[in-house]
Amino acid sequence: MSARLRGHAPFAAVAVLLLVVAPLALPAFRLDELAKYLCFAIAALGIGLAWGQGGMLTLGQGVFFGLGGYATAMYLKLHDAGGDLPDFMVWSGVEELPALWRPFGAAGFALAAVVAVPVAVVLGALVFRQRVRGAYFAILTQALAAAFVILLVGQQGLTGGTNGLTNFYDVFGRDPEAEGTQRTLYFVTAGVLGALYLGARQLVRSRFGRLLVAVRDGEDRVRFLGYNPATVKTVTFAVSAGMAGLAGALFVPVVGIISPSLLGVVPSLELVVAVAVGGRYALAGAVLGAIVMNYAKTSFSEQWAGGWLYLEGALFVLVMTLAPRGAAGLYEQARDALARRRGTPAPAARPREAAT
Amino acid sequence: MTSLLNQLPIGLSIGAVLLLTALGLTFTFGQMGVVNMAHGEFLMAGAYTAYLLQDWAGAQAVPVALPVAFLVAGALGWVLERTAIRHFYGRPLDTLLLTWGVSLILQQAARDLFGAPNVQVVAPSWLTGRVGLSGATLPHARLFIMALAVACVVGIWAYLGRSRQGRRMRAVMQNRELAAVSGVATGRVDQLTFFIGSGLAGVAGVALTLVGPVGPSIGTYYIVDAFLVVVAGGLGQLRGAVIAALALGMLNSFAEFWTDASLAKVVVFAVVVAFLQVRPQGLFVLRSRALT
Amino acid sequence: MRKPFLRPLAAAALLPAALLTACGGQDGGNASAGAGGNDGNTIKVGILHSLSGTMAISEVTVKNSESLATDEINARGGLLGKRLQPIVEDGASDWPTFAQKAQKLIRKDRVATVFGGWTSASRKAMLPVFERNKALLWYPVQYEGLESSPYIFYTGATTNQQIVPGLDYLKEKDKKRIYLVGSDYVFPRTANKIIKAYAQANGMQILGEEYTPLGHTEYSTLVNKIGEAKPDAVFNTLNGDSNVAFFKQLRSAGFDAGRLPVMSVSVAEEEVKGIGVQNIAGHPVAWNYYQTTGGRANEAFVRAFQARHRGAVTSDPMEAGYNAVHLWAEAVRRAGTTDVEAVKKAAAGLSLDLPEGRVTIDGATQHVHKTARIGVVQPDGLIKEVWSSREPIRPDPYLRSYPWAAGLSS
Amino acid sequence: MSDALLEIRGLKVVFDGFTALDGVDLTVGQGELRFLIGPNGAGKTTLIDVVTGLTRPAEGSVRFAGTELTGRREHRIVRLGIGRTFQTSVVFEELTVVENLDLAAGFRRPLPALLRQRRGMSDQVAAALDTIGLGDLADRPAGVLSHGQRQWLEIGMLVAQRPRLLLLDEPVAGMSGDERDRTGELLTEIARDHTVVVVEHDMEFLRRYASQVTVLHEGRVLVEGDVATVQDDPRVQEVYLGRGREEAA
Repeated sequence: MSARLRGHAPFAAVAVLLLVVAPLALPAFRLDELAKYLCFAIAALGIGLAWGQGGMLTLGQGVFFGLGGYATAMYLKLHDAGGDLPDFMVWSGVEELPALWRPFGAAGFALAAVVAVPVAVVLGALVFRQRVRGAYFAILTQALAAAFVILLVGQQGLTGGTNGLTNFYDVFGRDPEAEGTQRTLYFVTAGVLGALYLGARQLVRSRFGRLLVAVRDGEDRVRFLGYNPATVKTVTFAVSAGMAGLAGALFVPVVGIISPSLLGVVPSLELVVAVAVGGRYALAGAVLGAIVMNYAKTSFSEQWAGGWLYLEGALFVLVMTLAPRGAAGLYEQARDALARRRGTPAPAARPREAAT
Repeated sequence: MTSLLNQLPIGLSIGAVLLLTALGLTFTFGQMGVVNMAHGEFLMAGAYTAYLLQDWAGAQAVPVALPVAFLVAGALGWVLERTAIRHFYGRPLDTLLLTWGVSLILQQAARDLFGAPNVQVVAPSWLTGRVGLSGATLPHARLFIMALAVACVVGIWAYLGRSRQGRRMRAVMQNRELAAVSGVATGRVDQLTFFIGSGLAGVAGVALTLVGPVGPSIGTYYIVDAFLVVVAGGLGQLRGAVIAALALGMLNSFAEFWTDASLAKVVVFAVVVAFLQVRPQGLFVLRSRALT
Repeated sequence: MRKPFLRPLAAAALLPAALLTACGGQDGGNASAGAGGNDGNTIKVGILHSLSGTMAISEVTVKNSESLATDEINARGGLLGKRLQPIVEDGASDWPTFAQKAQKLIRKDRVATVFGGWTSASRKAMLPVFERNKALLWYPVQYEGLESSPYIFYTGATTNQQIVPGLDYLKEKDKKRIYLVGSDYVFPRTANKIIKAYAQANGMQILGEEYTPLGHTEYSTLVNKIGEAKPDAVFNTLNGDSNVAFFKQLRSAGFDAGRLPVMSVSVAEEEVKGIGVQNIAGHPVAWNYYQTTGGRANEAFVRAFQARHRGAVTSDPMEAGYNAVHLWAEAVRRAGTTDVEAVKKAAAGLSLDLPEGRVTIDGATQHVHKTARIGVVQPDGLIKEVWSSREPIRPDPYLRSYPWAAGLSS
Repeated sequence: MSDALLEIRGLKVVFDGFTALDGVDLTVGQGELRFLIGPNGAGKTTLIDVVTGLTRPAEGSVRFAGTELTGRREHRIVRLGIGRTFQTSVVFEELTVVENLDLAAGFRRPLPALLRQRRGMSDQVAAALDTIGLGDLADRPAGVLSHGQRQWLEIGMLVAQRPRLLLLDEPVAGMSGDERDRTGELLTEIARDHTVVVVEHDMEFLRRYASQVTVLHEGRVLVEGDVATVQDDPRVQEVYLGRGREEAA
C-alpha cells in the first residue's frame, strides 16, 4: 500500500509543479512556450510507447502531428471565415470550398486527433504484415514524412502551402492571443498530457504492454507463442499516432500556426532525439526529454544561435555512446548504486539494447 | 517525341547520381548494419574537397579531387567508425540516431568553416560541352557522372570478387560469425568497409559539384533518396543497388516528364512502398538460417 | 521493475521547471518596465531573423545591415536623446518560433518596434501577433503582395515594383514566349498567377509552368521540357540552392544567356557566387537596388557595410532592412515619441534619400515607393543596371490600378 | 491411421538451388515421443521449420490432425496446437519468469483482457512453473537465468501454451551433465500427456530417453524404428561413424 502511494508521489509532484507552480511563477508568454513544449511532450510520449516499448523507431511522427494539426486548423479557419472562403484560398485563387474541407466545418475538433489513427492503422497493417521492421521501417517512415511535406506544400490552394494555416481570430469563442485563453489552453494541454501519460503507463503495465516488450525483444519468437506481432505493432503504432495527432490538434490553438516545416524529416527526428535523451525505455523520460530539449533549444538559440546544432549533435552522440538509456537510465543506475550501498538487492536485468 | 526520347538518357543520368550517392551506403548499411545518416555529410566533405583544391589545381579541380575526396571522406568515416560506431554493431537504429547527431555537427562545422552561402566549384572546360545522340543531347557532365558510376561499380565488383580483402569483406557480409571463426579479423574488415563506403560518398560529392550546389546542407538533399535506393535494392547487394538506382532514375525521369517534380517524388516513394509490400527485403536477399 | 517509470519523472522534472521558474521571475521584473520600449536612457528595438537553420544564410545579412543602421543612429546621437538598444532574436527558420519570439519581444522586452522576417511564412506567422498586440513590424523583403496589415510596414518590393517591371522589360525586348519555373511555395505561385494575367493582356504566351520542391537539385527533366517548348525567355522564381542546380544544368545543356535569358527575382549579389558566375553571367535579374546603384547614399552604405564585413556584397533585401530602420527612426523623430499609432501617422508620406534613391512611404498601404531596376549579372559577380523605371513606382499590393489584374485578388 | 497426429508426405524444400529436404514422409502418432536424428545438414531443423510455418516447402503436404498446414502463417499454426523451441533459446529477458509463462499461456485471451494488468498467477501458469521447477525464480527477470534454466523455461512456456504437439530443437545442446538429466526427466514427464518430437544430436541422451527414432540423411529419411534397431543399422553407423562421430559426441 505504502509502496503504491510512493509510486504516485513523483507524479503528484510533477502535476503540482505543472498545474500550480508554473502558472503562478511564469509570465504569460513563457507559459505559452511551456504549453508548446507540452504538446511536443505528448507526441514524444507516443514515440516512447512505439519505440521504447515496441521497438518501432518511427521517424515520421510529424505526419500524424500534422494530420491532427491541419484538421484543427481547418476547423478554426472555416469557423473564422463564417461561410466565406478562408483567407489564404482567396490569395491562392480557389473559388469554391474544396470537398476535402467540408467535413471539418462542423465536427473538426473531434475529427482532429482521430484522423491520424486510421491512417496509421492502414500504414501499419501494410508495413508490419510484410514484416518490414527495424531500419527499414525507420527509413520508410522518414521517406513518408518527406513525401507528406512535398504533398502539403504542392497543394497550396488546399493547405496554404509553405505558409501553412495561421491567423486564427477565434478559438472556441475566445481570442487566441488573450492571456486568459493562453492560460486555459495551457491547463488543457497539461491535463491531456497527464491523462495520456497515465493511460500509457497503464498500457505498459498491462499484459498487452508485456506482450509489446516481448515483440520488441523477439518478434519472431512471439509468433511462436501464438500471437500475431503485426497486430500488436499496428495497435501500438496507431495509439502512438493518435497521441501525435492530439498533440498537433492542441499545438494549433496554443501556438497559432501549423505549417509543413513543423512536420518534415528534421522535426520528426528532433522528437526522437528528445525521447532518446530523456530515456527511451521510460515513458516519463520521453516526456521530460521533450520538455527539456525544446526548452534548451529555445533558450540556447537566444544566446548562441549556431551553437545549438553543435550542442544537439554532441549531446546526442554522447547520450548514444555513453548512456543509451538516456537520463532516465542514468537516474536508475544512480538509484541502483545507492541501493546496493545500502545493501538492498538491486533489481537486475535492464532491457538489452534491442537489435533491430 | 525527341524530348520524350531524351528522358531515357536523363533517367540513366538521374539513376547514375542516385547510384553514386547510394553506393557507399550499400556497403556500410549492408555489411555492417549501420544506418549512416552522416553519409550525406561525407558527400558534402567530398564537394568541399573539390572547392579547396581549386586554389591548387585550378580548373582541373574536379578530376584531381576524386581520389583526394575518396581519402578525405574515407578518413572521416574511419574516424567515425573507430570512435563511435564500433560500439554499436547489431543496433542499426542506434547508429541511425548517433550518425544523425554527427551529421548535425558536420553541417554546422561546414557553416563555420566555409560560411553558410554556397561556394563555387568551376567545372573544367572539357566537362561543359555536350554531345548529340540521335536527337537527344547529353551534357558532358552527365556523361562523366555516368562513367564515374560505372567505374565505381566495376571497381567494387572487381575488388569484392578478385582481391583477398574483397573476398574477406564478402565473407563477413554473408556470415559474420563464420568469418570470424575462420580467422577473418572482422574488426579490421569493418574498418576497411567503412572507409571505402565513406570514401565513395566523397567521390559522389565531387561529381555532384558539376550539377548541384556546394553548401553546408547539400547532404540533406540526397540522403533520403539514397536510402530509398538501398532499401529497394536489398541490403549489401551491388546488383540490387544498380538495378534499383536505374529503375528509380527512370521512374523519376518519366514521372516528372508527365507530371511535375513534386508529384514525381511522391510517385517514387509510393512505388518503393508498394514494392516493399511484394518484396519486404528488397530486390535481392541474403539468406540466413538463424532466427533473428 | 515497474516503479522506475515514474521515479525519474520527479527528479528530472525539477530541473527544467526550476529553470523556467527562475527566468520567469526575471521576466516578471522586466515586464513592468517602461512601455513602448522607452526605458530610461534607451529605446529597445527588436531584430528578429533566422540566425540558425536553412534561412540563416540569407537573413543574417539583413540582420547585419539593420544592426549597421541602429549603430549609425546611435553614432549620430541616438533618437529622441536616447540610445537605441537592439535586441536580436533568432527565428531559427521555424515559423512558430518567429511568432513566439515576436511575442517575447513585444511583451517581455517591450520593444518599440521589430525589424524582421524574410519568408512569407514567417511574416504570416508573425502577423496575428503584431495585429493583436498593436505593435509594429518592419518587413524588409520583396514578397508576393496581396497583403496590407495596419501593423506592418513593407520596405521590400511588392509585385508591381518587381514582377511587373520584369515583365515590362521582357516585353520591351520582344521576349513573348515565356516559360515559368519556380520553387513550390507561396511567392512563386502568386507571382506566376500575376505573370499569366499580364501575359494574357499583353499578347505574351506562357509555354509552361513548373514547380519543384524546395531544395530540389535535379533539373535535367525540366531543362528538357524547356528545350522542347523553345521559349524566348524563362521567368525564374526558384529559391535558394535550387538556383545553383538549375543554372548549372541549364548551362551544361547548352542554354546560355544569349540563347535563353532567364529572368530571376530571387537571385541577388549574395547568390551569384554560389551559382557560379560563369553559369549565370549575362542573365537578367529584377530588383530595386544593386550594390552598383549610383548615388552618395549608396556609396556610404556600401563603404560602411564593407568596413564591418570585409569582402561582403550588399543586396536588395539588406538595403531594404537598412532602410526600414532609418525610416522608422525618422518617423519617431517627427512624432516625438515611439508610440505606435503616432509613429504610423508620422510615417505616412515620409520621404528619405536612401541607398536606392528617394524612398517614400505610402500611408494607405504602408508599403514604399520604389524604383524598379533590371540588372544583368556581370563576369565579376556584381549586377549592372540595364533598365529602370526612372521614377519610383507607387506600391500597389493588390494590383488595383492594373486592369488586367482584376479578379486576381478578388 | 486414425491416431496419426502429424502426417508429412513427399516434402521437398529447396534453398537457392540446394535441396534441403527431398521427399520426406513422416508420421507421428498421437501420444508418441519421437526422436529425429541425423548428421549436420540432414534437414532436421528444416523439417521443424516447415511444420511450424517458418519455411515454405516446394512440394508436399503437412497435415496436423487432418488440417493442412502448408501456407499458413506461424501464429495460426501455433493456434492449431503446435508449439516449438529453438536451438538457441529465446526467452524474454526483460520479463520475469512468470510473465514469460503468462505470455505463453495467454494467446487465447481476447484483446480487452490483454489490456488489464496481470494479477497473480493462473492455474495453467502455476502448473507449468511447477513442472519446470523454477518456482524460486518466479519473479526474477528471465535475463538472470542460466543456460539450462532458460531451456527449461522455454519448455515450460511450451507446456503453458497447452499444445497438442511439441517440437523441441536440441533441448540439451550445451547443457552440463546434471542439467541433461533434469531435462531428460522433464521430457519424460511431459511426454506422458503430450505428443513430442525431439531433434537431438546427443547419442547418449538418445539412448536413455528415446523409444522411436527417425534418422534423416541428406534430406531423406534413412531409417525409422526403435533405438536398438536404428543403432544397429549399418547405414546409420556409416553416416555417423564416417563423418559425424565428433558431432554426435
